[in-house]
Amino acid sequence: MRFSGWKVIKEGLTGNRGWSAHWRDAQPKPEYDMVIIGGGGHGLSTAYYLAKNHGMTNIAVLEKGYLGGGNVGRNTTIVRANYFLQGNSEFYSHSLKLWEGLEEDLNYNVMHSQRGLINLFHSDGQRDAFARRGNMMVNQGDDAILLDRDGVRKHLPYLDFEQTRFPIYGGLYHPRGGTARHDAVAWGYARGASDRGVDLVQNCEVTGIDIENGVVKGVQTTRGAIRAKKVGIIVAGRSGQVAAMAGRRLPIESHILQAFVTEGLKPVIDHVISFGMGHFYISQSDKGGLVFGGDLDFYASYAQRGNLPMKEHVMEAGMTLMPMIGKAKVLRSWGGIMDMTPDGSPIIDKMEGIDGLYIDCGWNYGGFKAVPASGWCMAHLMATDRPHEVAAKYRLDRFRTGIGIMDEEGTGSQHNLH
Amino acid sequence: MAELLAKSPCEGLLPKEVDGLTLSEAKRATMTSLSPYRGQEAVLSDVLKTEHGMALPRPNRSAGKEGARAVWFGQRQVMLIGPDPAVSLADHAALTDQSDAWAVVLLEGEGAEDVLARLVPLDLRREHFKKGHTARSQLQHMMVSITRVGDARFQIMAFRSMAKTLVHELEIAMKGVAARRAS
Amino acid sequence: MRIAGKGLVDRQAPVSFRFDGHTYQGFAGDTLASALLANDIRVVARSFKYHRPRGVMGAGSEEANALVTIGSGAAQDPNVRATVQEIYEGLEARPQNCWPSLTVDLLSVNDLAAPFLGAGFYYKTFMWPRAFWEKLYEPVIRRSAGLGALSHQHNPDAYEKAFAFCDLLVIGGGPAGLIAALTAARAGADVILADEDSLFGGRLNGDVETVGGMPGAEWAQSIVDELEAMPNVRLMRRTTVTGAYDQGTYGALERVAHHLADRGGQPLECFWRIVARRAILCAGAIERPIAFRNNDRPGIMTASAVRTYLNRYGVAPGRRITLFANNDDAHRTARDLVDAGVHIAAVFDSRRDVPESNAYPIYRGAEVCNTSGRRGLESVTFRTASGEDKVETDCLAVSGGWNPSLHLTCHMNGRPQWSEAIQSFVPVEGMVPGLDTAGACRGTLTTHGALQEGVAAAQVALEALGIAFDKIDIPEAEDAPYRVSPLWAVAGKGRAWLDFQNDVTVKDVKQAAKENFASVEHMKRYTTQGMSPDQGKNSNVAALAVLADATGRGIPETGTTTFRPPFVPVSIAAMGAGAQGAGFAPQRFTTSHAASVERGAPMIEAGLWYRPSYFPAPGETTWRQSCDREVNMVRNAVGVCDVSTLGKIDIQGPDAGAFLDFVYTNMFSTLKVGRTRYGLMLREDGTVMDDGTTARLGETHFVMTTTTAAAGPVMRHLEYVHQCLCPELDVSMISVTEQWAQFAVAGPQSRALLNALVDEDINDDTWPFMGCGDIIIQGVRGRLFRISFSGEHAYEIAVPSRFGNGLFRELTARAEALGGGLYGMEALNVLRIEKGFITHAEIHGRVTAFDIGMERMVSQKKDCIGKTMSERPGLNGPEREQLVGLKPIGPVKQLTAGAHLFEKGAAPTRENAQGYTTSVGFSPTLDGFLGLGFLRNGRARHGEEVMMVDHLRNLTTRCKVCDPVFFDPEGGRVRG
Amino acid sequence: MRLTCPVCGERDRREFYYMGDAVALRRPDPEAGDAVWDDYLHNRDNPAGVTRDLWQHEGGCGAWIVVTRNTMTHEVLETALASDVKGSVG
Repeated sequence: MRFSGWKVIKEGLTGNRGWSAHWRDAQPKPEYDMVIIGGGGHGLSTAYYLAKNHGMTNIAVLEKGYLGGGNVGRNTTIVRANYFLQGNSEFYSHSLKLWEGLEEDLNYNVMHSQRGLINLFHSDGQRDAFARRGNMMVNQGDDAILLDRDGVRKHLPYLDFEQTRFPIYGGLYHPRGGTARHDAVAWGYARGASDRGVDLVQNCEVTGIDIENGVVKGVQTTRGAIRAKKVGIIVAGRSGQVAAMAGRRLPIESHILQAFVTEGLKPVIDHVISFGMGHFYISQSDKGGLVFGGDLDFYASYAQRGNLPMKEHVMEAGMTLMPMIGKAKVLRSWGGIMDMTPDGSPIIDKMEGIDGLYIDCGWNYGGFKAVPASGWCMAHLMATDRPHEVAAKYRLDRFRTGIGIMDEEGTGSQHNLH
Repeated sequence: MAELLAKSPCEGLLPKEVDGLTLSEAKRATMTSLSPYRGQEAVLSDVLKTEHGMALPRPNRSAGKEGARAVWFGQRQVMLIGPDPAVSLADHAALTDQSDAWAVVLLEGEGAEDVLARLVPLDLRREHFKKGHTARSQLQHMMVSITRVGDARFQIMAFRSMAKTLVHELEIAMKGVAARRAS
Repeated sequence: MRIAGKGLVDRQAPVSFRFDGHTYQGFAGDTLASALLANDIRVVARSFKYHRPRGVMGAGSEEANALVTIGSGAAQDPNVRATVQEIYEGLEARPQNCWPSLTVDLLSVNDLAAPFLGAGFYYKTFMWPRAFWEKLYEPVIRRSAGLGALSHQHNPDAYEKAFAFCDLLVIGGGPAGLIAALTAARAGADVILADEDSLFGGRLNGDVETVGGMPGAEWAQSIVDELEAMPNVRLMRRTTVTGAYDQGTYGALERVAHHLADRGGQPLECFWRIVARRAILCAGAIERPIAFRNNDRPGIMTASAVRTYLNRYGVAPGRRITLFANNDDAHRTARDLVDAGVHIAAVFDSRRDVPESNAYPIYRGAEVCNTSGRRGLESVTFRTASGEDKVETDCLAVSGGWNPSLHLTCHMNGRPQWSEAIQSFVPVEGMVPGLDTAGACRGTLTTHGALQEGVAAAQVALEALGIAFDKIDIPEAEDAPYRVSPLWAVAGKGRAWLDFQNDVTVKDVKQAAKENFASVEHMKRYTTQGMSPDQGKNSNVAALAVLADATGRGIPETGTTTFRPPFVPVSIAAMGAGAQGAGFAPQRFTTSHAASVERGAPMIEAGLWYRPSYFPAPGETTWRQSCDREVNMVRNAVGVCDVSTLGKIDIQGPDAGAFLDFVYTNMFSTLKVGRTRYGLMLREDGTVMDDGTTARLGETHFVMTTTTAAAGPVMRHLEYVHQCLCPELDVSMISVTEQWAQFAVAGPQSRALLNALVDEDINDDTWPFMGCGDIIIQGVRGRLFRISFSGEHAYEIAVPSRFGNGLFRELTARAEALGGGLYGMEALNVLRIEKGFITHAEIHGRVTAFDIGMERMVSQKKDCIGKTMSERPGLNGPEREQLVGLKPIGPVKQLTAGAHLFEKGAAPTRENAQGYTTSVGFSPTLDGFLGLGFLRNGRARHGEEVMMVDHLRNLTTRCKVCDPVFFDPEGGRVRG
Repeated sequence: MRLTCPVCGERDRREFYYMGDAVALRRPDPEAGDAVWDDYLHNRDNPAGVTRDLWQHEGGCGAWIVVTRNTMTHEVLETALASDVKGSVG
């Protein structure tokens, strides 16, 4: 069924009786060409692009819970392409381009809103670092504008320019940055994949990966064994456990990242804004809630919930930067599980030594905006056995060799510092 | 030749008095950090006893009294406050002069615990944190040493460079407590 | 309408307040909701999506409809529940989400368009043309969405945070909570009892039933009196426990002064972090509505709310009241109203087996299936076996049963279980360690049961705490069975609301199920049910039941509902209290701060520190003029600069040398006493962590210097290496950053300056380059280091911090007398760039010793932190970007930091990027811009021309690659 | 969240710095080879369950602590001074 304004009007006039399921709930078949473990944003987009770009439709996405129930459904919805290291720059640039055509491609309104992102800086040193970043963005063909203090004031007059602890020197403005409606991204890809013949299997947990003589044969699940020639592990938050089924340890530590949303408010924040002196970033959803987040809770955890010190820190940062949000009331907070890698950059690679096994993981904070390109590149890798050119640097062995480490934060091999 | 003028960490900031709660700067004293060498704790304690009248305090405790106090200050660290350290201490511990490193303030009065409860994540209830008890902790975002030196009297130490913030935070909390009492 | 003789409000204390531009009267003890109802105000708000008129629905913090804005100006407070806001003299409340007014809201046109605005409609449209999303569709959606508005001004109010500790935290002060607190308090436990209401007692204040022979409210007051007199009890009124966290930590929001006309210096709110060894949740239960067509009209309220308004506030919310219920409990509302002389037009009960009454007509097996009334309820249509009929009424009290307020038990991922008996979810034991439940929140819906469980839970807690207790008598109380028969949604056409706030109807849930949003999480996300300010407190269970029905499953198989903190919305200002303005982080001031400010120096942040940027001299109008002068001063005479912010760490012990050998790449055990050496420190991954000089003051005594930024991390790192990797070493570390005020005295005249200041003769023999030691400065014992960050003959002189101010002023005067003076961060930066010295602009966490040309400093004679990993192939070799110097050679003379480097003639694209600039400055010494940067294989490319491109600042500069040491490469000046 | 510092007793999480898996205590020999070092510095068991990790009571006594903890429930099972643990594993 094609969605459109006309369709909405027609259905509205006829009692909304004509709408049908957005995707098909499939029963698992005993064999597929490929199995994707994980029905989150990345798994669904991988399935979608396998079908769309590579014509592969005899594939299944196995999800232990419900589709889109992981980090794609619990994040602060920011979409941007503002990286500065080779490897990341081209990848996120590609992703942003896919975002820009996503609604038409999926025929699903994911409410991608290019409202502009402003990263604030608070010292000359930070300005120089952001200049380097912005220049790389332009090198890559993306957009970046360096704002001075007055430039920031024009966009964000409500910030505290006088009393705040770390005065605002300026900001790096990325007009094409913005937000999207996170759940809709998962649903749109699910619908697109399902329409192209992909089996989406919910409530199907993978319990084992069958490997014989270094070759993948399929997976064991709570709904029986499924044979497959190729298996993709795309389970951010649980990557370590699933990789362990194949006998592998990953360069990943799992951490909680909390996010917050307030009650609905009339429009007050029109951009995505990030603070440079303590992790704090904020935007306002179309429903009116202020959506914001901060840093990790910093201890390894799978609990999907955080503790008070980080909540307080995030709100303290908000109060020093933009004290006008003081009377906004936090309605809900939640925690996502982040795959934290030693350099803060992700992994899209074959699992060395096991034919037919692929992994897409280690998205740190950056997973949501990567959903389109991650699926695009993982699909390319699984279909062709060659890395896609914009993801060629996301190798698993880079930590061992030291070649192509992409440490944007410059904090080194401590997983939780990225 | 003129002598260099000395300035105390809280000069111009203290004292403060809010509704019976007082905040004042402690009298300047020599402060020496003692870090016992491996296996020297017992001997160091004896020397400290002989030379300065108090044994080495256990973790989270202070020893001595106003004018000559040894305050446990962290892992294998004790701060001797008051006397110039006896030379013989140096045979058993690394000695480091810290006389100028800390702003030392005294918070006193009924409700002092309530003031600190606004700033410090410690259980300072009187029956849990008694006279002579000490703790390393945080006051807002500052690392501090807090010692109960009297029934309603606390010694609070923070980095010298943070004296202004320390006083400011304590003053706000004192006013907050006073306002609650008045209502 | 007020009812004479009823209620706990103080009729002797009238209070006037304003709502929607009109002045009204209420009484002390009223909430805004009760006072509005007393004044017969029915419409108080507009709904979120359809802008339907809405009235007060409940009487608690879960209120879904009556949200208003309090106050005006910067302090305006949106989305305040009228049911929680106590009135005070001069209170100003305004309706929100309506334009131009509450009664005439143009956006109520949305209500007519409802067929097109069903669940998820926006996912299916607004996609074409693409550019219209940001320009047209989204702004329109945003403007019509949202509820109240922020003021757009800085928060003007004071907020506070605090910590509290106790043996037992009792959450909720109804019958269960009061008696639990009493039991524990009498046993001597330290007890905190928190309740979100201004009055303890919970439902007892809204009911007429007696406890121990007294009216419930009186009994509650008697317990409060006893508790208040006990030193081991802290009663926290107006305090909502908002979250349960690990190891017995609870968050709680105290609304300190929202009810006061004059706050008297008190904060508006205080956010508490309560640490409790045990806790008991006694949060009661929330009555749920029933979904039926047009069940959202003003005048339709929960049955318990109607009872509360009557019994607690002496207000009848209508003159002709009807009741619709599926349980016995709700019939008490009709009984109380009749007793108070209010007319009951009819009682509808969906069951057949219903309590009798002679006072009003009861319809058994009846369902309300529609309502009418433009701005408030005028009549209801009901359906019985004999057909439909209509009754005129201005208030319909509805009860679909009770949902236990078990939210806190779910805050640690716990899932509640379904109870057939009460047709709702009840908590599972142990979902939050140390937290027990008692009373209605665990599904026990009688006062007697609540009291019994309160005592039992307290006793469990006391046993766990090891506190002995005496038997406590449980007072007699109401113990009528709670009989309920499920009724979630009345069948029929039209819209029946589940989530009132978000305008989610039964149809929406069914529609979602049809579109395959059949898991409860999908349904919620698709319809937005449960995401409104009440967090689904009024709608979750019913929506789940409707979904179960739509998908042909039972409720327990369909899923459970979960809750995340906070239990009630918490203002950002409360949880972020103290941080507004400068409070976000401590400020660190050097001892020379006042003197620098007196000189007019702009102070800039360096981490938490403040340092002078430059010292403007008379006649100078730009920072560059000052900077150039200061650089020249150091090169030609003498400059003074406060360097106290650099980290200084005292390292002592027999193994101090061995320890330093392990943390630095180069050797320190071989350093002579009285000498200083530059050291390079790596992280274990082989990248550079920090650099600095370390002086050996004695055989077993070193002082390490770190950069300002790395002082904390390096201290932590040293402790890590010692405690975790080599605890066998006898060494100890302590920061002495604060102990010493340290000043650089740099320039050809530096020795002359110092010789005039100190008694000792400073010459190349007594103080050779990199020499160090104690020195007496005007009677003060200090330290002198002959080290240089400017490339000039220079010293750093340190005194105990109390003398810092004095010495700084002394040095300033003496430097000025010698034709020199103070220099700030700008000049310091130029001086070090001229010499190619690195800072964290260069060692930014991604560079190796190889990259900065210091690989030879990694001693091959020993192991050290980072050595092994620094030898990885990817961290060495021609592919690496290496530190170089850059000089402009074309017509464009300017350099900028953060620009990228390209081969001559190459297009400035990512693929062609070969490096970047890190630090630049104008060198008055060499009369031109100098830059430091990293260039691929840069050391092999000295002399090559490259192009520096700064897209952001629209600058392209031809540069020559050179050695990073621009000035005095032989280093003659520093030794001279 | 609260942790028991072996020196100071139970304290709020905000006083502690977190580093990562306590595997850090078992630093390999410099000649152990790149696979061993890669494992030491990068690869993690990352259990969804009981784990041992390294914290520092930075806002307190400064001690580094090995905490045995459950990553699913945040239950703290045991804490010990890192120097003692290191001493016992050599």
